[in-house]
Order: sequence, then structure tokens, then C-alpha cells
Amino acid sequence: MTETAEPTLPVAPPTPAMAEAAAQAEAHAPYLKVLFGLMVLTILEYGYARFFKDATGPLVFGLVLMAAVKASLVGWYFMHLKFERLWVFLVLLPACLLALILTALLFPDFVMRQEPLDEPVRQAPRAPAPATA
Amino acid sequence: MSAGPNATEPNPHDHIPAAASNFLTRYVFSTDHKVIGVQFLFSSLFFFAVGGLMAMVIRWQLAWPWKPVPILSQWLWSSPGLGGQMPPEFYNKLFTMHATIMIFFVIIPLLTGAFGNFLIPLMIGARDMAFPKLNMFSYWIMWPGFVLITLSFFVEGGAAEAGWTSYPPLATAARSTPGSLNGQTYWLLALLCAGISSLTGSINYITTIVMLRSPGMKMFRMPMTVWALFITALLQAFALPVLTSALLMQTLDRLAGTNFFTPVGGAVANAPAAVGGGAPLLWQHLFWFYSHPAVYIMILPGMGIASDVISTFSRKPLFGYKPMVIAMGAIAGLGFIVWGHHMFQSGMNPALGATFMLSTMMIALPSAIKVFNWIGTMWGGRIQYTSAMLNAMAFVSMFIIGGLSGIFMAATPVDIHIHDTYFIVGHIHYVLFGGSTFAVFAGIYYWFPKLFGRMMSERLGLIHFFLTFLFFNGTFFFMHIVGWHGHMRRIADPTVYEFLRTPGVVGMNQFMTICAFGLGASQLIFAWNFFYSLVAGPVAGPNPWKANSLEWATASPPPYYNFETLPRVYHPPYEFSVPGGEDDFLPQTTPLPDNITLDPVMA
Amino acid sequence: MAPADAPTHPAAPTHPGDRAHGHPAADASPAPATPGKVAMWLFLATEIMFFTGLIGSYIVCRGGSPPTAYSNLYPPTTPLDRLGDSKGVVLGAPGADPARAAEAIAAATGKGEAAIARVLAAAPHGVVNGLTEEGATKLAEGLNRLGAKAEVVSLKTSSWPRPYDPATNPLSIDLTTVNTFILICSSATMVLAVSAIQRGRKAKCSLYLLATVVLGGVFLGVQVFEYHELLEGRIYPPGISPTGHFRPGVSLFASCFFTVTGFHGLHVAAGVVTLLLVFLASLTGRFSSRNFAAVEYAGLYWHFVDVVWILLFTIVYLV
Amino acid sequence: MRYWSLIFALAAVFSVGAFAYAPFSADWWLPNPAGEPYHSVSTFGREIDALFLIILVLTGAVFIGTQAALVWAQFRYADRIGEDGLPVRPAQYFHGSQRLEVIWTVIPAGILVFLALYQMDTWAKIKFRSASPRTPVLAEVTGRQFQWAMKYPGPDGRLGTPDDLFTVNDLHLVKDQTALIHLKSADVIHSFFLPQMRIKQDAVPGMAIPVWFDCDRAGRFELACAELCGWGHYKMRGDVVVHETEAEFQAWQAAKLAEQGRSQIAGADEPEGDDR
Repeated sequence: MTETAEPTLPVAPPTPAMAEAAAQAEAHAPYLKVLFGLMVLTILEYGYARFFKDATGPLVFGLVLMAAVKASLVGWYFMHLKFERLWVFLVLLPACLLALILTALLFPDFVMRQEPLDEPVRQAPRAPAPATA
Repeated sequence: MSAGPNATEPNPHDHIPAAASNFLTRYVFSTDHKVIGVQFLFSSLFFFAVGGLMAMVIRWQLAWPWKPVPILSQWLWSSPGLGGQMPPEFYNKLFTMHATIMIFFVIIPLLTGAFGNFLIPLMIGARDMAFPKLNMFSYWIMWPGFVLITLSFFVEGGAAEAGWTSYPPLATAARSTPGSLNGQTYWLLALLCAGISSLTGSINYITTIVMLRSPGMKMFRMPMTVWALFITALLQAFALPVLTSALLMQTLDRLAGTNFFTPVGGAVANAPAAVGGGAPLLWQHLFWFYSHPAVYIMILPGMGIASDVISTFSRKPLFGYKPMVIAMGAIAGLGFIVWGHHMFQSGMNPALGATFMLSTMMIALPSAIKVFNWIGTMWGGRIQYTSAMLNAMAFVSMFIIGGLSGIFMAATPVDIHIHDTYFIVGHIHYVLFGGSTFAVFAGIYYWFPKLFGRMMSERLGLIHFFLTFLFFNGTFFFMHIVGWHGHMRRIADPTVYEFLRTPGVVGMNQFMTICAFGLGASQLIFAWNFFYSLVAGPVAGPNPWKANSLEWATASPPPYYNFETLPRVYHPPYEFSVPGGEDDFLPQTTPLPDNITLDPVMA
Repeated sequence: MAPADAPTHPAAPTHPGDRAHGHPAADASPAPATPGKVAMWLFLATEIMFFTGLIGSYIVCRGGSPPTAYSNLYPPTTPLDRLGDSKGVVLGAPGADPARAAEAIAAATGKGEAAIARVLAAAPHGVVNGLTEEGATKLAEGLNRLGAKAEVVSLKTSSWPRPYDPATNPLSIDLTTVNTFILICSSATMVLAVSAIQRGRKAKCSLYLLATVVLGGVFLGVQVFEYHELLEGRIYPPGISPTGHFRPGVSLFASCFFTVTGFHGLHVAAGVVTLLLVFLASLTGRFSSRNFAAVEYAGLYWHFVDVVWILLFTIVYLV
Repeated sequence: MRYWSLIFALAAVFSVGAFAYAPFSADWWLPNPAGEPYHSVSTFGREIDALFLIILVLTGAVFIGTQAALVWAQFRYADRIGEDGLPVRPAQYFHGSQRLEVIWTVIPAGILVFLALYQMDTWAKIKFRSASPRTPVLAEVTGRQFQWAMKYPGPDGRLGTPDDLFTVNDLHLVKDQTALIHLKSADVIHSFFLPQMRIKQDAVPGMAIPVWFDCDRAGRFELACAELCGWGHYKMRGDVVVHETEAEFQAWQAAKLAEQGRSQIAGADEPEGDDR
């Protein structure tokens, strides 16, 4: 689908945002720093998962937190969200919000499944069955 | 008609591209949005006829169960052993395919594909879509879908028969019913193709509307049709991918043996038990997460078309333009959090049901606002009873019924009784036929001169409308009544049940069927009118209806580049009967008179 | 979401440049975005929703899995409440003479040849199940006497395969951590390529693009290797799969795993192909500091794929 | 021209007329026992019918109001051309009214919220598990293609014991006693639908769902499948028999058990069914 950005299309004029991005990018440092951060976080995740592998609560919480930080780093610096204007967020936020709504509304049906029916026990038989059999 | 002073300063950098060079690139693999729109129009009208025929066979079976269908039974399904009777599984295929075709291959492509493609660039003053090649792709990717859905009738076991909702395990277990043997896979792949088409289309529409509006065309100067198509495209972009993922999961369940929708040890019809572990309800959630917004995808463009047509033929500004836009946005926003009302009786957590009931009730509100606004638009106008206007008014009138019957279903306790009965079928047809289809007719009558440069016959149009409106109500109204009497949907033979064997119910069923045939036959008038006018209708000028929006500012049919120079826009398209004006309309390209200032909240 | 106001904001009334036919209006104020970029972000939003369908399903499937769905001894979803015998023997190594180990197992359990072959092949995590406590002890001792390595284990259940548990989880976290590194590096080279072309360094840009393609290719290669190991290359104990192979149908976990990583893999493959085309285009020198849209969009897509992987790695492998 | 409005009026009158006539015909009204067309037999049925009527009246009023306004606008404001070929009357030029917009937003919103909240109580009584009656289970009902398999606990009151009674398409209960059933499915999704008692609940494979209802009239009723379940969906019909007294039910059960004992199947511990 990336072909939508057909190479034949004419030059997009560098917008102020892009110009700013270019200026920022003069120094490689932020990208390499971010890369370094991502690497460190990956190692941290690896170790954290190993350490907490039997404690589900902290495991899920910590790992999801770290994954979220990593994802935001990639988004913020590599995808240049840092330089983007409002409209990009108006596209992204509804998607993220809907993603959360969908997943959250699935929880009551699947994760919080209702307890199985307890097999009913009658306190006393309703009436003795006529001995026909 | 007066062209109005065109105040656009010529833009030295805007130039007209070269025309397509040969027949193939001009009419077949065309990147021109108008040609693509017409392609969508023709292919979906063809499938409209196919789906309509299926509906009539369905009605026949319901009125006279197991009686051989005249003419068709000979060569469609009957074997000598059956004596011309329709096998029950064929009945299931018919309603499954009727719904699938009508929803995914008729209404959605007609409204978004045909009208969306044709109208968006013209109405916002662009030369074409933002991505013409992607646009062409979005049409041609429909074709594998068309082919697959047609082919599926001829594979072993026949076409899918798990309903257009395709609930697993009926849809996933190969042996559960003949159509699940192979047909269901074709169904899934066909829907994937249609989905890709809609997705690429919607990305294209949004980009075009956001980026390519002509000078002066602010968002709040766009016609309601463009607004509606814009919001529809947003709905599609955000909801369709979820259906895509669900379709892929079901495909994998069927082909790769995955367990998403199969319960532990699930087995159907003595097949070996599956490992399972998944949940049938998961599919329903994912499916309705798309398919409820899809209902709005199918009605919003109709609302837009009706707004434009009603305003034009009332010769009066649209009542509450901005509130209408906001109501549409609210429908779209709320539309994402109401899907659970399709699942009240499905075993879903009842507490979730209560939440969904509240949001569902609230979504009735913006629809009500729109109805009041349409009536307000006609109020005090100079209503001209053209075919387009009559169809648009029928849209309003029938949408009221469809909207009000929806409240019964939103009410969870009442829904317990009417869920999966003909009440639902009546409701959906009042919205999709009474709503969308009348809007489609209105749109075709209204824009036919722009599409093909010729006028349709008004006389035939009026006759067609009269018959369609009468037979439509005759066909679908009693569905509410048999529905609340308990008539289940999707049953091949209601007379199996004592309470449906009574003369009143049988009588209503037969009456509905007769009206359905009338409804079908009335469409022949439309077909004749359409094709006759295509070649022999009177030539239309650029602006036969004296309307304001930009598409009427260029020739009919428009040249491939749409506009000589990109028009400059001065006001919303609904400035009819401006006091002191010479004409009763004021094209968007003409500035407002000095003494008029528009209400900033309403217009 | 707020569709009503989503589009209104940057819509400058000025002519946004008739992109379809070139020559952006020089006098127009700079457009806040290009159509290509709008479309790209919209496309990414649809991709978010697509992966929401898959990952959301994964999360709820996992969260809703009953506490006894997986165990170290029996295949997934086996109804454990009906099984009286809940001891097993883990075969660490079949010893010098696997045939005699097989005989011992056959004598103790009466399993068929194929089943025993799977136990041996799955060593060091081979599992003999369906034993009583006494039987298990005896078998373990017998096997140890034959020079094999065996120990008695009791039934342990979980709602989902646990990471680092070879009895229920076939995934190699070590391998995938390395693979994650590779993908993150490719994301970095990608952004460096964009940065290079923004400053007009064409050669550098091509070089970085090439690096990205190669790293993406390596990632895919590792994933193909992983898939091969899972599907064909190895035999796993019964807690993972009743057949010994980890295939989409053997459990809900397997279904989810193959679906989410498979569709991610397809996205990576599409990205690699796209980037390859962009790389080839970059060799012609067509990109410059004023014309780098294709590189930028391909980069956006590539980073998105990277973000998805970061989530998948955490959710599917580590948690 | 203006007489086109009559066709819209006709449709509205037809709709209202059909709804007005419906209560006077047993075939057109909500399904009720043959002899008593206006008596809904179950407690929930009466509540649902009352809610149904409230919505019917409310929507009916809105329907009549909007259709009247629509038809009036169509009739009153139809364009008329005078003898000079010019419109007799110009169209009014206005863009809307903030006051009206507020009025017709707030009032329907109030009505809708009221409706939603008003339904909650009944909904909770019918579906929330916390509301399920503390009575012993009447039967376990399993839907399968294309029949309803019933399992009654038998004299000992426990399911899964050798004295369980198995029937097919035959549900028996006692008048005025709340019947609690456990709903399951053996293959695909079915839906347990008792039209006269206004009960509907999907039977989903992999789930066991409690359903409870009562009936205040003895007699025969019908059980339908309301969810598409395959080629034979239409014929997945069951009988519901409501006994006058507990004794009558017990007698029926005993007779059936005797019959089951005589037949060869009864010896096997588990006839088919999905008892997991």
C-alpha cells in the first residue's frame, strides 16, 4: 500500500515542519541516542521477564510499560511525531482510542467470564417417583 | 441560467493534464473518477437486479412454502426427485447471498463507490481524486469479489448459507451445512476483496476532501453529500480493518485449523472434535464492530444526498446546516460504541447489554435531529415535485419508520421478544430500502443529467416512484406485525409452527410476496427509463435543476479535467431564494450580496 | 473520535497545490501536509485497527483462557478433571541406548511406537504422561538405570503457556530478543536514511536504505527459521502439542501465535519489498533534499511495523 | 403537484391503521395462547408487553407528529405557478433556528434516556445471573442440529445421575412455578425461543446459560429455534407442555421414565448429548 506514495508524484515542498525536522536531524545524536535507549530497554525487558517470570502481575505491568515506552520512542523520534502537527494526532488518537474501547469491551465477555453453572442439588426430591419401572 | 461571474483568479500553475490516449485507458482502466464512478454504478446496479431476484424467490417460498417457483425452479436448483421444490439449504443460500450482495456489492459500492467517486471531486472543485491510480485499483479489486461470489454457487455444496453474519461454528465447521463446505471460503475471500476496495477508496476520499478542495471551499462550505461521504469514509477507515482481521481469522479457522471461534472440543455433525479453546462470541463482537458502523456507512451518504436534493427542490437553504453536520459526526462517533445491541440475546454479559442499550438509545438522537431538520428545510419552501425530490422525501418518511422501529430493538427487554424475528427484517429494510435505496434513486434522478448529459423522463420517474413507494410499504410494513407476532427470520417454512400457520399470518405473508413482485416489476420502469434516457433523453444543460453546488458549474457531462479553471467558492451551497436576487439560486462561485450575512451557528 | 472537527483545522482556504498535476502553486502558502502524507497516516490508522482486531483477540483469548487449559503433561484443553493419573516423567536424555529406554517406556505405559518416538525426540524435554505416582517413580528409576536422565514431575497447570517453560511453551525468547534487536536497528538505519536524504546526502541515504533492507531481510530469515523449527524441525512435548509439532491447530495459543506473528511477518515482507524498490529508485538519484516523500513514507510504514513488533514481542513472547 | 403529499399521507395512515388494527386480531398481535389472545402467560411476558406498549405509544405519537408535519409541509409549501408563469409565492429565506435545534435535541434526549433507564430493571430481572431463582433446575436443554434435547434430573433432583430423564423436543413444566433451565449447545449456535412466554436466549457451544421463566396457563405451547443453525433450521421445533399441577408433572415424568427404562438406550450411562 505504500505505493500510494508513488515515486512518480512530484516533489512535495519541504514544509516548515519538515524543514525543522531536517534542522533537528543535522546531528545524528538524537537518533543514535534513541536507538541506544531502545536497546537498553530491550535488554531490560529480557532481564525483567526472566526475573519476574512467575509473578504475573508485576510481569505484565512492567513489560507493558516498557513496551509502551519503546513504542512511544519509535513513534516520537523515528516517525517524527515530535515535529508533526495536530492533524496527525487527530488521525492517530481516534484509532488508538477505538483500539482501547474495542479491547476493553471484549473483556466482560471473555476475560471476566461468568462462573460456570453450579450443578443444582435439590434439597429434597420433589416427590417420590411412583415405582413403575 | 446565469453562469454567474466567475471570480476565480487564474492560477498560473494549475494546468489541465493530457487526456487519456486510447479507449482502454479512457473507459476501462480509467483513472478518471467519473468513469470509475460510472463503472461502480453499472456493476452495482447489475448486482442489484441479481439480489432483487433472490429476494423474490425468498418471498415466494415464504408465501407458498415448497411450491415450485414458476420459471426459475426449472433451471436453478430443482432435481426431478424434488419435483421442483426448493431444498431448504437453497433457501438459506438465497437469503445469505441476498443480504451479502445487497450490502457489500450493491448499497456500499453504489453509495460510496458510485456517488462518492463521481461527486467528491466535482463537488469540492478538484480535477480528480488525490490518487487516481489507487482509485482505479479500488474498483478493479471489486472484480475478484464479484467473480468469487458468483462462482461460489457452483462449487461443491454451493454458496455460503450461514447468513450474512456468518456466525461460527455454523460458518467454520465444514460439515455443519452444505454451504459451509466450500462456499463459505469463497464468501470470506469475496468480502476481503470488497473490504480492500472500500478501504483504499475511503483513504482516497478522505485525502481528497482534506487536501484538494478548491480555493474558498472551507470544510463548512461543503455540500452535505460530501460531508456524509467524508464521515462515511472515516467510519470505513476505522471499522473495516477490524472486520478484515475477523474475516482472516475465520478463513484461517476454516483453512488452517486455527481455533479462534471454536469452543473446547467443538464438533459439528459427527466431525472429529477440534482442540478449540476459542469463543464463538468473539466473532460476533468483531463482526458487529464493523457491521454496525456499516449500517451508518449505508445510510449516511443517503442522508447527504437527501439533504442536497431536498434543499434544491425546496428552493430554500438547508435548515441548520452545521447542526446537520454535527449530528452526522455524532452518529459516526456513537456508531462505534453500539455494536453490542446486535448481541443482546447472544449470551453476551447482560451488564454489557445494559450499557449498550444506553448508547444505542442515544444514537437515535442525532437521527431524530436530522429528520426534524429536513422537515424544517421543506417548511416555507417552494417544493418542486420532481422524481428526485419525491424519492428524497420518501427517504425521510421511510427513515422515520425505520428509525422509530429501531427503538424497540434498542430496548433490551422488548428485544428479547423481537430479536431474530421479522420485526428486525422489516426494520433493516425500512432503513436500507426505504432509506438508502430511495436515496440512491433520488441521487440517480438528480445527477443523471450530470453523469450522462441527458435528462431522464420525469413522467416515467414519477410512475416509478409511485409504484415503488406503494409496493415498498406493502412489502415491508407487515414484517413488523408478523415479527412481533413471533415470526422468526431465516426460516424456510413458517407453517411448521402452529402460531404461524394461522390465516392472518399466512395472509400477510402472501400479501407481502405479491407486493414484492410488484416492487420488483416496478423497477423495470426504472431500468427502461435509465437506459432509454442514456441514449435518447433530452440533452441537459450544465445546470438543469438550478442548483448551487460546484458540479453544476461545469458542463454535463463534465470534461475529464472537470473545470476549466478551478472555481473559487464564496459560501455554502444552500443559498436558494436569497432576497433581492435575480434568480432563486446563487451558485457557490458567486459571492453573496452585500446585505446578506450568514448565521455563524446555523449556516 | 471527533470526525466533525478532525479535518477542519489545517484546511487553509488557500489552494493546497494541485498535487495530481504537479507544480505546486508557488504563491500559495506552504501546505501543512501533502496528500501522500495524509494518506500514509490514514493508512497507518487503518493498520492500527487491523492489528487491534488481531492483538485484541489475542489478549482476550489469553485472559479468558481457563486456568487448566495448559499443563506440563497433557495436550492443551485436555479435560484434566477426568484424569486420575497425574504424574509424569521428564526425559532429559535418552541415554546411550535409546531403544532400551523406549522399551522401558513401552513397558511402563503401553504407549504406541510413534508416541514413544515423540517422547525420545522431544528430549531434553520429553514427557511421559498418564502415570500413577508409583509407576512414574519406577519408570524414572528404570530409565536412570539405563543411563538415561529422567525425573518424576507432577501435574502443573496454567491458563496459558508460560515463558521459559519448555513443557508448555515452544518459543525461544533468546532468539527472538536478537531478532528484536535487528528490527530495532533497521528502524534506526531507516530514520538515518531519511535524515540523510533530507540533508541531500544521496549516497549515504542509499547506503542506509540498503542496510535497512538487509536487516529487514535478516529479521524475516530468522522468523522463517523459527517457523520452520516450530512447524517441522523439532518435536515438542505433549504439553505443547499432541502431535509433537507446533502447528496452528494444536492450541489456541498456537492459533494466536501464528496469526499475529504471521500477519506481522507479511507486513515486514511487504516493507522489505517496498524498501527494496525505494532503494533501487534511490540509486537513480531521483531523491533529493526537496524530494524525499517516497523515502519518508516508506520509513513511516517501516517504523509502524517496528512498533507493532515491539508490542508483539512483549505480549506474545515475554508475558 | 401538491397532491403528491397524499401518497405520503396514505403511507402514514396505512401504517397507523395497521398498528391500530393489530391488537384486535389475535393473528396480528403478540403471540398468546389460542383461547386467550390478550393474555400473556408469563410474568416476564407481561412486563415486556407493557414496555412494548409504552414504546409503541411513544413512537406512535412521534410518528404521527413527524409524518403530519412532513405531509403538511409537502402540501402547504408545494410550488405553485401563477398564470404569469411565475411562482405565486417565494420561498422563505432562513437558515434554521437555534431555539428549535435545542428543543428538538433536549426533549428526545430526555425521552430516550428515560426509556433506557426504565427498561433496565426488567432486563436485569430476566437476564442477570444474580437474579436467577434459587430453585432446583427443571432441565438441561441442549440444542443440536436440528432438535432440542432435554435432560430432566429425574426423581433424585440431580443431573448426571442414572435416573435422568431424556426427551427430545418435549419440554414440560408446571404452571405457576418458575422453571429454571440450563441452556447448552452441542454443535452450532441455536436460540431458545418461547414466543408466548417472550423468552429468547441463544444457546452457544462452550457456554452454559441459565434461563428462567414461568407460565400461568396450563396447555401446549411451542418452542422455536430463532438463530440460523443450518439447513434444517426451520424445522427445529419443540413442544412445551405446561402441567396444571406438580403431581401431573410427576406422573408424566414417571411414565416417561418407565418408557425410557424399557427401551434399550436407557441402560447406557450417557446417551448422546454434550455432557462434558
